[in-house]
Amino acid sequence: MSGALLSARGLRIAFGGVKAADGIDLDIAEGEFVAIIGPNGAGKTTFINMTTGYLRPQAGTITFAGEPITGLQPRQIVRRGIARSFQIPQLFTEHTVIENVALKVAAHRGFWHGLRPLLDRPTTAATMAILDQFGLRHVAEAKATELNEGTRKLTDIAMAMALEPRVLLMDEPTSGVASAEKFDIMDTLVGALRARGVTAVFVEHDMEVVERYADRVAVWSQGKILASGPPAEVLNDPAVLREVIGVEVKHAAGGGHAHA
Amino acid sequence: MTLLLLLAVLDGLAYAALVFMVAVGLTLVFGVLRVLNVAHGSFFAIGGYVAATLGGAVATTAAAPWLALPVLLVSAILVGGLLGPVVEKLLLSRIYVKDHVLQLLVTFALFMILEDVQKLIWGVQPIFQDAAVKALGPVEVGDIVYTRYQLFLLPAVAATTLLGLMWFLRRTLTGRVIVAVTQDREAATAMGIDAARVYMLTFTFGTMLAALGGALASPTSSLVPGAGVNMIVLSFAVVATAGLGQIEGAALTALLIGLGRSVAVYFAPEFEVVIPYLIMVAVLLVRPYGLFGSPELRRV
Amino acid sequence: MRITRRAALQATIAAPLASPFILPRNAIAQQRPNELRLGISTFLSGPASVFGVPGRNAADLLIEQFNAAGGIGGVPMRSVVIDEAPGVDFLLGECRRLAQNEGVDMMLASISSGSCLAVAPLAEQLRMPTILWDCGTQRIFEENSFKYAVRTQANAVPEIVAPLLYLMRTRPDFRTLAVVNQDYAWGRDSWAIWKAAMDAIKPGVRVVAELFPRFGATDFSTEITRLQALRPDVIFSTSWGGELDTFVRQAAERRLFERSTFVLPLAESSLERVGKTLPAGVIVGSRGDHWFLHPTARDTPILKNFTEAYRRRFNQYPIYPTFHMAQALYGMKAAYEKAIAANGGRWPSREQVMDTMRGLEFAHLTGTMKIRDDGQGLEPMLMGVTRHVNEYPFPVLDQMILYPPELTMNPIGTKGLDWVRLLTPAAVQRAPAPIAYRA
Amino acid sequence: MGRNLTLPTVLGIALLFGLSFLAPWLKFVFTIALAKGLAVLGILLLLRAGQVSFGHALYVAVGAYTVAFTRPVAGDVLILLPLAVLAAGTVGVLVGLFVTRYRDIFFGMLNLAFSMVFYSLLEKLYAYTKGTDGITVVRPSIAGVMLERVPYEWTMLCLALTLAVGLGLLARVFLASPLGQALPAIKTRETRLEFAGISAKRVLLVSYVASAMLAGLGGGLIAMTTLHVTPLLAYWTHSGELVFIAILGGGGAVLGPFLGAVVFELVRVYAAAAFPDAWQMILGAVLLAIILFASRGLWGIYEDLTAKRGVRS
Repeated sequence: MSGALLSARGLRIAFGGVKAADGIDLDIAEGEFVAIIGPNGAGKTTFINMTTGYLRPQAGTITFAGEPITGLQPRQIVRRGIARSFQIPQLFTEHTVIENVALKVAAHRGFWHGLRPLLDRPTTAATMAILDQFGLRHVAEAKATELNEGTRKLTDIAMAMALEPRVLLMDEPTSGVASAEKFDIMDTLVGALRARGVTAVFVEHDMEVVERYADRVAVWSQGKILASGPPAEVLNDPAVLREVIGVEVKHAAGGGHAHA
Repeated sequence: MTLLLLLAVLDGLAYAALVFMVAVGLTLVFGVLRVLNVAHGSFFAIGGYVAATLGGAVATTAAAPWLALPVLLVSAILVGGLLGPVVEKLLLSRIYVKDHVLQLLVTFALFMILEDVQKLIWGVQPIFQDAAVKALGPVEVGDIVYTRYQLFLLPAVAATTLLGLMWFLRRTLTGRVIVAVTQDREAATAMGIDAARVYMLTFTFGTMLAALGGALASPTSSLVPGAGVNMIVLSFAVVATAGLGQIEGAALTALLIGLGRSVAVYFAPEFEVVIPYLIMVAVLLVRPYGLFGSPELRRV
Repeated sequence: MRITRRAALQATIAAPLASPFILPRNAIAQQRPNELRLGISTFLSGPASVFGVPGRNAADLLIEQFNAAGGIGGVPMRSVVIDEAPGVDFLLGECRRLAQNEGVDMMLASISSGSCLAVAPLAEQLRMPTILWDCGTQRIFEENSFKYAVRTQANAVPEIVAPLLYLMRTRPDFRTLAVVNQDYAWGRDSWAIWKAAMDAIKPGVRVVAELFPRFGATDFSTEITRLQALRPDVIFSTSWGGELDTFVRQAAERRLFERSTFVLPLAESSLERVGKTLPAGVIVGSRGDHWFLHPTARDTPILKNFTEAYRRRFNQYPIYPTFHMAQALYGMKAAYEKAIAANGGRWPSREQVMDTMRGLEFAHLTGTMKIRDDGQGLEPMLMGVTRHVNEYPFPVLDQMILYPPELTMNPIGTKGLDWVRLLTPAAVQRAPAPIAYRA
Repeated sequence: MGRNLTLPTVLGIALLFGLSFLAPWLKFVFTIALAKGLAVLGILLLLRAGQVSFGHALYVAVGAYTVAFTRPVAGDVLILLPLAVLAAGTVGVLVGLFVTRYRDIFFGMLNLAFSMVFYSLLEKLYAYTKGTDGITVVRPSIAGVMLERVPYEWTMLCLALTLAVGLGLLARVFLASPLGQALPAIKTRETRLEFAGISAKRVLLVSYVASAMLAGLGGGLIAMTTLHVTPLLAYWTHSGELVFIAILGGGGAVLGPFLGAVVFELVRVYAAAAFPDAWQMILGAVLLAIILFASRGLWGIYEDLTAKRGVRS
């Protein structure tokens, strides 16, 4: 617990008998890049949902920077510095890319101040800086519906970053992205995160990505953490291979939604 | 006092039966098509008008008075079978991809058009055809005269409809397909279900139910221009209170409204008009998605 | 000149749009106009079209007849009909259009009292001669005085006092009473008048139920159950249209008529529709001095011809709004003719016509009536009790009494609701003798 | 968004004035239309968030009856109008705190419920409201000046126009602000808004109260123009009419509601004049045609026309 920025203790949640979390303990240190892997339906996304306040754990606590955040509303948790991205990008489909990100920038800078336009000078400048970091400047004026999947993913993460979080939770940042693009996207992404010193947790199915970008891997299976350690070590553990990689070789598309 | 309450219950039941008949069709259509059909009230009125017209013809020619009863059902099937598919194909099928507001307004436009169509066909003079009530005759409860039609037939038809629908939706293949589409349209189409056909079937059936409601109401009340308007608002309240697409919820809500209304007439007549809305607000305060509703599946 | 297709198309679209913007006819023309334009507001949609359409039909028929006979002072009439159903904001816009754009010479305004209350002040400002042809509220001339508005029929006060006097005469011994009125202004107003008058003439009657079902209600079972349990001697209802029909049917099916005496002041308009479902012995009114079998006018050619023509064309017997429209048209014709004569044969100004209206006595389909100096019409009230006869498939009125306005209408300068409190049992005795139905 | 609305606005005002000069009765119709346009502008704010209120006639009626009730004590337009707005705003906060917790059909139906309860109250409280007969409003003074009918009508038209332009501009600024931009976000991804630290409920509540105040203002103007108010103002078909106008005009720009309202009133007048028995059918057919063939409304048609001609500024 000492020095951990984000830590979970004894998290439990079940959906109609399926235990998505069954006594999870997890500590994440400041600046760490942690990958969560595991079979579909293991409860990986549920962990993100609980940490960000979308779901309330049935038991256990989550602390962030030493303070308990269990049971807070998503918007309260966000203000403390935990942001997230989504497996299926959650963009505001009636807005352009720059507006999508600017809404988040405005939200972070204080939303309830007067009637100045959303894209006033300071907000635009801050937004463009983020778009630049994520290589999105060329699509700034494009509608969210006109983007390809990779760009949508990046926009989704850029939106989360606009909140200037200390911790970013990402749900499969490369799923649905053409495999030729995935390293480009991860390079851009990790570069941006490192530049800002953000701690990151990401759920991932692609072992190549995990191996290349994670500092640490936590293996999630049937609501428990099966193993945790550096990628080289964990990904060669036979028990992990049998439990996770064996299933994951096919790289199933669905990935499992949050919950039913 | 107990007697008064019993009487209130008897009156409430008959009214609840009518409300249920109209609201259940609306609920069904909304559950499957996700379109809140304002023209449902027009179908109710047209069902009533057709039943009264046919009933009049039968009453003057036929020898057996009981023939007035099947006429009600025949009218409903006629109205639903003719109007339902036409409206669904020509109007609704073009707007499923559009905004909910636009879908609602399409049916609002249809309602306005049908209002005048009714006027052109049946005129403005109240029309009344009570052969069906006369065929069944009165019955006495204690000292009070009731009609068999209201006391037995209406609740019986409503109960049959409720049970029949529950059986149909749970036990038959078509029913389960409809339920599947109600619960998750995308998943259902992904499974290869012909959603277009399901929509058409459901809408036609919903229209028949509305028309049957109107047909059943016609022997006890006059048909006047604007007869459908009140029914629309009332059944909207029922749908929201019940929870989206909830058949049992519609039944329970109709019962609450029916009983609430007649109890109000006895003890607080001033509140009679607002009873449905009070019930709705109260229910939604406690259960934000309606009596039997659950939150829509939200993907994160 | 070449007209492109596009220009032609534009012109076709623009023409109907442009026509109302033609400058209005000179409103104060004193020379004889080519035609006399009448604006008529009535219900063409919604539940009250039950009255509105027969009223409009009567206007169509009578205007044709008048025109065939040379119109008014040689000038033919033409009507522009507007629907008052959409509400006051729409109606007032339409009235302005008729006055300022269609060059209407006379407005025949409204069935709804709300409409009349809104139209009368506007008429005053527009200097638009207006006849209130059917609305019943007594408030109009009690709370305001209008130069440009008159009413060619009675109002709510006699329409309620007459049935009460009739009930007192036919069934003086009643002790309990229940009311079932529509829950809107007329239902409430008429009950207030009845209650005040009844407390004055026959104090001590117990009101066992005051029921005000929703306007537009279609189900009265609960009300009927209550009435059956309470067994009042008298059931009073000023409902009308589809609701009255429904109430009568549901009450008949459940034998409520066997237990109580019904007083239905507007039921004349429902007789043909409810037929013999309405039993004999029900007290029925017709909102005035008119019925197609009017006791004193039934054999006059003017009424017989009208009823015949009306039936042939609209396949129904005329009901009270038909006669109210006729009174408005006959009253207007009489006023114009009198004003023309007083003007030395020259066409009168609006003001002259309106001045002539005050104190005017005129004949209409079923009798004569007078317009008082405040603009209020003085009209007898026909009351009767239902009876089943073989000649008609619906009940007719028997034991008819024509209550003269002196007995039922408050004098100028008094408020109806205050005046009825001064009524005494003597009023019951002063009524003329009943006239029996003749086959 | 960046489209220049100056030219169409100026043209529109010129047209309204020109027609009112040629046909005096149109002053009244246009004033009513602009007043309804204000209410529809409020509807538009909610539509941006994907929410349809089937009960905004409630606020129109609250505004109108506020004017009717306070006219005997306070006789000036400059007092009556703010009071109407204030009353509608107050009711808007109370109702809004409840209804903004709900979405879609529940939002729509709860609004309907509140408006119908208010409608019933107006009918029931006969002693105070005169029921369906309604209340006659004596013509109020304007800034202390009692005007005759014709100048009064001109002044009301100008007032309505000024308010329409001013509040249209304000609405435009609002819609471009973060708060206004969050409205479509409620429609598309409400949860994401929550994950941005923004309370969707509060965003909606602000817009809801604003829309209630706009409708109250419209209602106040209507009462001072018709000079007679009836409970029918609160009836649900009138709420439907407001939504109808919103769709007819199109939600693309703040001019849409006013364009829609003026066209709606004119179509209704002409339909009723040409076919007194079937004007509803004509209105219905117009609505149907707009939705099926031009679902962005009249403003959308205008945009397409000008875009083709390349007048985009």
